[in-house]
Parts: sequence; structure tokens; C-alpha cells
Amino acid sequence: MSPSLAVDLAGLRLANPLVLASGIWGCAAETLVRAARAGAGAVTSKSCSVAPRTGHPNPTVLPWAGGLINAVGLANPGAAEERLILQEAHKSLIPLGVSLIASIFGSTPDDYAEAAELVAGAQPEILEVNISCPNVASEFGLPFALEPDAAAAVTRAVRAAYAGRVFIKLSPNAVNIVEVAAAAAEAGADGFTAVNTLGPGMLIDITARRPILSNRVGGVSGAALRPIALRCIHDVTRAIGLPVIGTGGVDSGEAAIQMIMAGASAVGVGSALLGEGDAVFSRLQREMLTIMQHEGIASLEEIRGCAHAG
Amino acid sequence: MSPSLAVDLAGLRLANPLVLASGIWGCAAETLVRAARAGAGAVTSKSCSVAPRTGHPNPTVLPWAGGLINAVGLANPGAAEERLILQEAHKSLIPLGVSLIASIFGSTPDDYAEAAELVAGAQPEILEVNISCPNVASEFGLPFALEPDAAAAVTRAVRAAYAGRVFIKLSPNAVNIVEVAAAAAEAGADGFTAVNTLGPGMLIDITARRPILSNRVGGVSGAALRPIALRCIHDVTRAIGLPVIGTGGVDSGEAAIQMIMAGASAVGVGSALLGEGDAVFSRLQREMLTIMQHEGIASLEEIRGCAHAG
Amino acid sequence: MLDNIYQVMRVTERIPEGKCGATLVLDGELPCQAGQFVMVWLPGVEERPFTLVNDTPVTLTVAAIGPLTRALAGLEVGARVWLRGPYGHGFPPPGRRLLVLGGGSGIASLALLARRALAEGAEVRTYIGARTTDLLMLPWYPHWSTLTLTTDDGSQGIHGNVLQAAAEQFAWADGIYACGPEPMLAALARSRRSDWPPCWINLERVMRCGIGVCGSCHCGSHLVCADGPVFNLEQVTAELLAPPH
Amino acid sequence: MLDNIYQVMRVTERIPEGKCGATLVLDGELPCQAGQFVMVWLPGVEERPFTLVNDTPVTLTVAAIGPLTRALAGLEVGARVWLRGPYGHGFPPPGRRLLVLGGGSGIASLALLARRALAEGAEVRTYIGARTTDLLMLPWYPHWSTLTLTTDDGSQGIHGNVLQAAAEQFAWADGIYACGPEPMLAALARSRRSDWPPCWINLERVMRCGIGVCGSCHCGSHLVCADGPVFNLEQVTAELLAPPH
Ligand SMILES: Cc1cc2nc3c(=O)[nH]c(=O)nc-3n(C[C@H](O)[C@H](O)[C@H](O)COP(=O)(O)OP(=O)(O)OC[C@H]3O[C@@H](n4cnc5c(N)ncnc54)[C@H](O)[C@@H]3O)c2cc1C
Ligand SMILES: Cc1cc2nc3c(=O)[nH]c(=O)nc-3n(C[C@H](O)[C@H](O)[C@H](O)COP(=O)(O)OP(=O)(O)OC[C@H]3O[C@@H](n4cnc5c(N)ncnc54)[C@H](O)[C@@H]3O)c2cc1C
Ligand SMILES: Cc1cc2nc3c(=O)[nH]c(=O)nc-3n(C[C@H](O)[C@H](O)[C@H](O)COP(=O)(O)O)c2cc1C
Ligand SMILES: Cc1cc2nc3c(=O)[nH]c(=O)nc-3n(C[C@H](O)[C@H](O)[C@H](O)COP(=O)(O)O)c2cc1C
Ligand code: FES
Ligand code: FES
Repeated sequence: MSPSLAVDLAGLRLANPLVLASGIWGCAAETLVRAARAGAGAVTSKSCSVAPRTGHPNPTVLPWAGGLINAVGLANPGAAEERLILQEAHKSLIPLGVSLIASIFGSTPDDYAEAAELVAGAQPEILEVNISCPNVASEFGLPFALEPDAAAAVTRAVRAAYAGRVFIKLSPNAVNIVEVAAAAAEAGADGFTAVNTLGPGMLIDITARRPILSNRVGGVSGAALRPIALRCIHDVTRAIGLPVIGTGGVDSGEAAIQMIMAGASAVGVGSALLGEGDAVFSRLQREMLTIMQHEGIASLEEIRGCAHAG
Repeated sequence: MSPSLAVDLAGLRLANPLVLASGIWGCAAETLVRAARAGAGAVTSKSCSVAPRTGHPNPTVLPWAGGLINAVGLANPGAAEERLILQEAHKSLIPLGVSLIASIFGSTPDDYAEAAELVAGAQPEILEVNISCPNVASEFGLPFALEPDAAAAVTRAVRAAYAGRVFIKLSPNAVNIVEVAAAAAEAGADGFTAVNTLGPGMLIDITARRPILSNRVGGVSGAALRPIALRCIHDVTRAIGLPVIGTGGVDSGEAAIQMIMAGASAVGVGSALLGEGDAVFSRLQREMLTIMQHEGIASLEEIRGCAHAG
Repeated sequence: MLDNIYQVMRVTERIPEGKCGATLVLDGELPCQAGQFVMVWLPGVEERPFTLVNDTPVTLTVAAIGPLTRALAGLEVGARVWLRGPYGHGFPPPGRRLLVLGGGSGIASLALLARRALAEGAEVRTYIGARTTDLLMLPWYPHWSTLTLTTDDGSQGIHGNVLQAAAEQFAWADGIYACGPEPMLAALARSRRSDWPPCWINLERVMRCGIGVCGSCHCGSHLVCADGPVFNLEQVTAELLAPPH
Repeated sequence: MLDNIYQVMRVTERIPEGKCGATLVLDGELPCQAGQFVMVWLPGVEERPFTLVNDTPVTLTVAAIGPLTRALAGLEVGARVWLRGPYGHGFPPPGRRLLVLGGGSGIASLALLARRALAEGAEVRTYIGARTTDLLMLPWYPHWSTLTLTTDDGSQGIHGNVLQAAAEQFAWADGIYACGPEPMLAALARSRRSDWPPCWINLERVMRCGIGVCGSCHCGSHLVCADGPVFNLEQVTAELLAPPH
């Protein structure tokens, strides 16, 4: 019998664990649907806020030796407009059996709650609450995901405003990510996406003699983030019994399996679309199946969290 | 006129800014001296504590796609024995004109002070206080470098016990590294080494189905750390007028120049010895000179911190 | 590991383009397919996509319409420009009879195609349109083979638009290559007849990453930076004809 | 980017080595120079350096002296072993007359050298010593050409140590290759005469990284993992003769 890639994510059945991560491709219904057709088990939209935002000026997204660095600055058309995009996407995603994850953010707990209410109409399978973007600190101060109390406050507000599944997006930059996750769990989270980008980091161009990103600093993603992400997922899932979408530097079937072994229920893929586009989803599926066959793994459930032992 | 690599580091003149980072090679007098002969402007010894430590069992140091990950666990022969190593090294370093940086750590402020007193006899040019090792958390709790008050307490204790230059080694994992540095500066630090390893991170072997490091997690160094290190150095030097040894992922003359532009007075080199050994020091010197010639930079002082502007 | 994100080049020659902007010849090379683009950064200003008008030496034609393009078009000889790329997919190898249709600065993306086709012995018939004479770009380019200019106000060349002027050439060509304002491309899509040869167009969108990650350049489900900027007209007809939302 | 830190191999054959341990033949290949080593990891146990006794298929000879080596030596056919490497620098190309001197498990590092030299038509005279018969390793190895065993207690072969037994061969050889306990290597360094052929020795140190970073394997200013493990005797004579500190 050939191994199965199907997973359960907070009661949702995904045909495979691969999830298009927020902010990659997901500004339009058409690109979300395209990622779904290409083999994503679920797709996440770009984070939206109540008010539209133009984001930071370019340069905002750059490839470097270890992956990507970005300070898009949460450009989005606003949650009301985003609802229309999500509704359009959802229509095409339902027949494909691919789940829709809607990402929101805000500047205060109430702001988050309002964004949640605005996108609720699109009935996404999961609402992802981005409390961990490192690229808007000059505007909003430190991300809520760095502090257990702040994370709990946002979770509580969204929980009160929204009836569906709420996933909190955690930061790899928290000094104690388990405490943050525990506070959010206590406040009503149904699961987590772990993790958002690392840092922030800075690139300097030595001929220009200045930071490259217009925002000076940006979040680090891709391969450089992977070991940090694995530790975060390992620690959070070992401590807390909620499902996690393990995200950060997944660019191979091997890395996806590592995420599951660390305890993830599903696996986010973002920076790996660089170069390869949505072909990454079928490649990762193939590579995962090859590994499972070789290692005698019939289902991902069998190995989920196996790295906790020992 | 050919450009000069000489720098001033807290009143010390280094023939070039490259500093062998702590924990790389530096367990023996002979290897410290070898790095100096190969072209380091200063060399840092492996961190030592009052009591000897055997460190963690293997695997402890692993190469991965983004650099190294390590959880040596601060293996060292104890500060009294280390003093002898430092003395022996110092004898050979003085005629070479290469400065000696002695690294210490401890479990309490008093412990740090005692280690400082023990190595003081070797009269290192700089005492580096490692308050930022992420690999001994299970033993010691979170590093002092994550909290301004904790960092200040260690700095104060060492300052009271030791008359020479005290550099505090900062962590890239602090939520607000500037606050930590400011507290240490206030408590009497003469400068900083920024940064220690990132994370910690985790590697998982999918066939073994477990974390690879015996300590499960370890500090991430090398290229993956570079953008984070640059941001830390930029932020600390922009806010605080003390010299910084910029460390993290420097593996080219370009990266060394980036560190100086971010505000560093000297540049630590650790993981880049992988593969190339101490030949890295002459290569980086050559590459820096080529860049300086090409960009019309006569001295490093000319470009130090130039990325702060704009 | 070097990041090597940007290559820095210096302007060696600046050719004014009427009131529109300028063509900049730089002192570096970036081997590319005709139709590929680079992201061009001026520190402290902005970073935007620009077609490679030539790759050896790198040549850019810039229509000064905003902060970056005004700064670029005003650069003196010796000034520095930062580039990353080339990115995207260019034109497929052309046939023997190319009909080249350009409106505004779009014409820049067809220049290298024409130059190479001409060098291979193909015939190129080029139509360039603009609102007025002052806004014509690259009319001096030596590789258009035969060139017809059009202006909306009749101040130079044929009075009218490029599609009207070129109407009779559609049967002659074995490939149509178009770039310009989206209404022009939409008009092309609307008038497309089944007996035309293959039509290739070059789309423009606001870009952030330029490398297929951020999604900001999407046109329907296509990413202009990674799937294009060159598309077969059929691929994007639906998007060109859809009402903007 | 794959990390590909370890290769996993399975034991296909296990050859007992007296009371000492075992030789394990694995189902993989790791092309190497004779004298190079791998870091071998058994999850949950330890990771240590081991010489490649053969590279195709990978073969390890293990003296069971501690946790990892006992676990390794006890592995059944089919069990898995994790390896990274090969690391370090091996022996330079040998001449025509090799004198091979091994004490204890050190002999493992000379096996591939002897095998390849023999295949090239060289003559190999091997002396293996141990405290007692039970502790002799690789005495069965078919590529020693001529083999002389010595035991400290005379229980097998010549009574005495390897250096004494091989004394007359030093003039015959055009290269001396030695590995074994450090006192044996120090004795070799002390008795070194200027008319001997070049002497190559294989050092052992406790290793963490195996790749020249951590410094734990240093021997004086040399790093055994990155500069060695094979050294010319002259390079390390001072360190071998220095009192331990
Ligand atoms: C693949 C590609 C190749 C290009 N090649 C060239 C080229 O060779 N030469 C050239 O001059 N330009 C080219 N462009 C367009 C160029 O990138 C824009 O002119 C540039 O973004 C304007 O930058 P700015 O900072 O000067 O002005 P901005 O302030 O960015 O723009 C000024 C005005 O133009 C609008 N605008 C900006 N970009 C676009 C766009 N792409 N489409 C429609 N409206 C836009 C803005 O909304 C604003 O109203 C290309 C674009 C793409 C996508
Ligand atoms: C380059 C290199 C190649 C090697 N090749 C082989 C090989 O082919 N076969 C083989 O059996 N062994 C080899 N060794 C030695 C092997 O690594 C050790 O036997 C192993 O470390 C013992 O591991 P353990 O966990 O079983 O015992 P441990 O608990 O690590 O050691 C048991 C005892 O041996 C001592 N010890 C451990 N390692 C060493 C050492 N390197 N030198 C001196 N004393 C030591 C310890 O201090 C302890 O007293 C090699 C070592 C090096 C450096
Ligand atoms: C260009 C870009 C934009 C992103 N935008 C968002 C966003 O809007 N909201 C969010 O929660 N995460 C955002 N992220 C973070 C990703 O969702 C993901 O958590 C991170 O990139 C790590 O995964 P990766 O290494 O697979 O890219 C963005 C990442 C990138 C590279
Ligand atoms: C194997 C290893 C051991 C280290 N040991 C120490 C140590 O004992 N004390 C310390 O302050 N830093 C230690 N570090 C951190 C380095 O000094 C340095 O801060 C870090 O590796 C980042 O620099 P790099 O990217 O150039 O390696 C160690 C790093 C490595 C890779
Ligand atoms: S510009 Fe980012 S996907 Fe095209
Ligand atoms: S084992 Fe680390 S330097 Fe040799």
C-alpha cells in the first residue's frame, strides 16, 4: 500500500500537509487557487488589516544567500476588500477540497477583532492571526507575539468576535515561545502557525554604504530559518496539545518530514516558491512519499512528534 | 597609497580588524597563536568558568546548509588552568602585536567575578564576558544577555572585580538588544562583542527520527546569522557610543566591510574557519583591501557606521 | 557565501529621449533573453523593473514618470546604478518577419528582440506610437529595420494609433510582438483574428520581489515577473478583457 | 537546500575481532584517501571518529572500549549506522616498499593504504602488536602481504613490541607508516634515525566537530581532524615528545 499524505488539522482533513504560507502569492484569489491546483493542501491569504495599507517602498523583498529577507510592510487592500477576494477564492477552492486560511492583523486587540469580523463573511476554514510580523515595529511597536500577555489579549479579542478556528501565528523571536503559545491557548486559540519571519535582519550594500531595504530591516525566511523553526515547533507541540502549521525554510520533502517529526500537523511553504514557483508543491509531495516508502512510514500521523521522545 | 586595515578597539590598536571568535580553535595556547600568525588582529580564547566542565556528549558541532550549529556546552578546563593557557599564549602574542581576548562565563554574577579574577593574572588586553550562550539553558536557565537587569548585574560584578577592558558578549536572541547593551554600558562595560549564536535551533535526522545534537538544540552560527548580526550591530552602535566586535557569519571581505559599515570597530570570525582553516584571515584581509581600493576607502574609520545615515 | 544581490554599474552614455526620459548605457554585461528585465535600485530612492534594451553593454530606456525614473533619467555619465537580475522569461525565438508594435516606454522591451532578429537576417517592421512627438521613445534606434511612427495628435508620423497604422501588416508577419499601455494591449486582444500569426505581448505590473514570491505583480493567476513578462496573447486575453476590480 | 549531514548505512557483514570488537561492512560507498576518517553516530549513544578501513563498501573496524564502540561492535547485520565525512587528509601516495606498523585498533587506519599499495604492485610488510592474542585486530586482513604479529606477553607471534620486531625492516622500506597508542608513536619519534625513509603516522584525539572548528582535537598547534589525522613524523615530533600538560 502506498503511504498517505493526508493529515488532520484541527478537525479539517487536508489531502496533504503542505500549506501556502501567508504573504507568498496570496494577494489575489487567482493565485491562491493556482497554488491549490498545483498541490497545496491549504492556502493562506496575505495578512489584511481593517484599513488598507500601501506597505513600504521598494526594495522590500530580496533574495540573499540564506533565503529571503522582506519588509513588505503588510501591504493589503483592507479587510472589507479582502473579504471579496477570499469569497472568490473560496468558491474555487471548495470543489478542489483545499482549505482556505485567512490571515489578519491589527494594531490593537479590538482592531484584530474587527478585521476578524470583516473576513468572517468569507467563511475561511481557519482564521490565522498574525501577531508576529517584525517589519512594522516602527509603526506598531514590538509584535504581540513576543509577550504572553499581549498574545493572550489579541487571542481573547478575536476569540470573542469569531466563532471558527483561530490559529495564532507565533514569532521565532520570542524569548520564550512556549509561554506565549500557552497564554494564547489559554485565551482560546485552536492552533498555531509557527513561525513567522526571524529577526529582523539587515542587508547592507557596501557600494551604496547603506541598508538595502527601504525599511532598513526585514524578516528573514527560507533555509536560514529552518533550525530555529524546528526548535520552536518542537517546543510548542511538546508542551501544548494544539495543532501547529510548521513553517520556516521548508524547501524539500526531507524538511517537511522534519517539521512533522518536530510535532507539526501541517507544513507551511513560503520562500521555497522562489525559483520554482508552485511546482514546489508537487515536488515536495513526491519527495515526502519517497521518504515515507523508504522509511516504512504509512501515514504522517505515525511520525508526528516522534522527535519529542529520547 | 594603499588602504590601511588598522583599527582602534577601545584604545587598542589592531593591525587589522579580524578577531578569532571565542570557541573556535581557542582551547589551546598553540592554536590561538597559530591564528594570530595566520593574520588575526586579535584572538579570543574559549569561554572558561571557575569550575572545569566536560561539556555535552557528541554530537555537539555540526555543519548544515546555513553554517554551523553547536552545543558544545562550554567545555573548559576551569579558569585557573585557563589562566596558564592564556599566559602561555600571551607570551607569543605580544611580540606578534596581536591582542588577547579572554572569555569567561559563569552561573551567577559572583561566579563571573571570580572567573574574571582568576584569568586576570594572564593580563589579557580584553576580558570578554559571555552572557549569551544559548546551549546551557537546561542547566543555567535563560542567558543573562536576554534581560537588561541581568546583564547589568553581571557587568557590575565583573567591573568591580576586574580593572581592565570589559566587553560584554551580547545575544541576537534578546527581544531588545539595545536595552540590554544600554544597561551593560551603564553598569560599566567598555565595549561589546555582538553577537553570540542564534536560536537555539534544532536539526532533526529523519531516519533516526530525533534531534541530532545530544543537547537537542544548539546555537546557530555562520551565514544564516549574518543579517541578524548586522541588525544587532547597527542598532547597538547607533544607540550607544561603545566599540563593538561585530561577529556572526563573516566569511568574506564583503561581509567584514558590512560589519564595519553597520558600526563595528572590529570583526569576529568563527564558523568561516570551516573548510578553510586559518587561511581565512589572509583571504579576508585581501578581500577587504581589494574592496577598499575599488571603493576609494583609505581607512576603516572612514566607513565605520556609515550605514547609520540615510 | 556572498549575497551578491546587486551589481553596480556606471553610466557611460546618456541618450535623451525627447521629453520622456533617457536611454542609459552602462559599463557592465548581463547576458539575457530579449524581453527579460532587471530590478534597478537607486539607494535612497526606489527599486523598479526595467527591460534590458541591450545586455552587452547593459542599456536601459527610462520614461521619467515618477521618483525613480526621474532620478534615473537625470543621471550623469559616471553615476552608479544598482541592478539585480536578469529575471523573467523573454520572447521565444522569432521567425523571419516580425511585426513590432510599441506604445510609450513599452517599446524598450522590443528593442533587443528586433536587434537580434535583424542580425539573424529577419525582417522587422516596427510601429511606435505616442501621444505627441515629445513622448516618442527610441525612434532613433538603428535596429527597427523599417520604422513607422504614429502620434495621437498627428504631430509626427501617422495620425492615429499603432494598431490602426499597422493593420495591413498583420497578414505579412509571422509573429506579432507588442508592448505598451494596457488599453492598447486590450485593443489588440479584442481585434485578434484567427488568421493572425502568434502574438506575444510584454506586460507591466507593479513589482516588489521580481522573483515570483510576493504576488504583487499578478495578472489573474499569472505572475508577470516569473511567468512573464512576455506572454502569448491567448494566455492573458481573459485578464486583458476583464473589467478591473 | 538539503542538510545531508549524515549518510545512513546498514551493516551487511560483521566480522568479530577477537575480544576487541568487530569489523563492520556497510552497504554504502564513501570514496576516500587511505587514512581519512568518518564521524560515526549512533542516535542516543555518541558520535566518534573512525578510520575508513575500506570505502567501497564502507568498512569500519571497531575496538570496543566505551559506550559507542561497544554499541557499534555489537550491531547485528541489518542494523543502521550514521556517518558524516570523509574528513581529514590521508596518506600521500606510497612508494614500492611499505613498512606498516600498527598497535591496537590503530592498525585500522593502515588497512586501506596497504590494500591499495598491494594492488599497485608494491610490497607491504606489516607488523601488528597487541598486549595479548585476544586484542589483536585485523590479523586476518588479506592485504597485509607479509604479516608479523607481536604480543607483549608472547601469547602469539613475536614476544615484544612492534618497533623491536620490525627493527631490521627500517632500512628495507621506502616509507614507514605507523599508528597506535601514543607511547608507541613517541618511541618511534625518539628512535628516528636520519637514514630512515619518510615516516607517516596517524594521530588520534578526542573530536567534537571533525571539521577543524572546535579545536578539541589539537595536538600542539595542529588540528588532528583538519590538518591530519595523517602527519609526517617530523611535523609532530615535538608534540609527541613533550610532557603532557
Ligand atoms: C517587466 C517590466 C519592465 C519595465 N521596463 C521599463 C522600461 O524599460 N522603461 C521604463 O521607463 N519603464 C519600464 N517599466 C515600468 C517601470 O518599472 C515604471 O515606469 C516605474 O515603476 C516607475 O517608477 P517611479 O518610481 O519612477 O514612479 P512611480 O512613483 O512608481 O510611478 C509613477 C506613476 O506610474 C504608475 N506606475 C508605476 N509603475 C507602473 C506600471 N508598471 N504600470 C502602470 N503604472 C505604473 C504609478 O501608479 C504612478 O501613478 C517596466 C515595468 C515592468 C513591470
Ligand atoms: C581519526 C581517528 C580515527 C579513529 N579510528 C578508529 C577506528 O578505526 N577504530 C576504533 O576502534 N577507534 C578509532 N578511533 C578512536 C575512536 O574514536 C575511539 O575509540 C572512540 O572515541 C571511543 O568511543 P566510545 O564512546 O566507545 O568510548 P569513550 O567513552 O569515548 O572512551 C573510552 C575510553 O577511551 C578514552 N578515549 C576515547 N577516545 C580516545 C582517543 N581518541 N584517544 C585516546 N583515548 C581515548 C576515553 O578517555 C575513555 O577512557 C579513531 C580516533 C580518531 C581520532
Ligand atoms: C515576502 C513575504 C511576505 C510575507 N508576508 C506575510 C504576511 O503578510 N503575514 C504573515 O503572517 N506572514 C508573512 N510572511 C511570513 C511567511 O508566511 C512565513 O511565515 C515565513 O516566510 C517563513 O516561512 P518560509 O521560510 O517558508 O518562507 C511573509 C514572508 C515573505 C517571504
Ligand atoms: C563550535 C562553537 C563554539 C563556540 N563557543 C563559544 C564560547 O565558548 N563562548 C562564546 O562566547 N561564544 C562561542 N561561540 C560563538 C562564537 O564566538 C560566535 O559568536 C558565533 O559563532 C558567531 O560567529 P560566526 O558566525 O563567525 O561563527 C561558539 C561558536 C561555535 C561555532
Ligand atoms: S513581483 Fe513579487 S511575485 Fe512578481
Ligand atoms: S574536532 Fe573540532 S577542530 Fe578537530
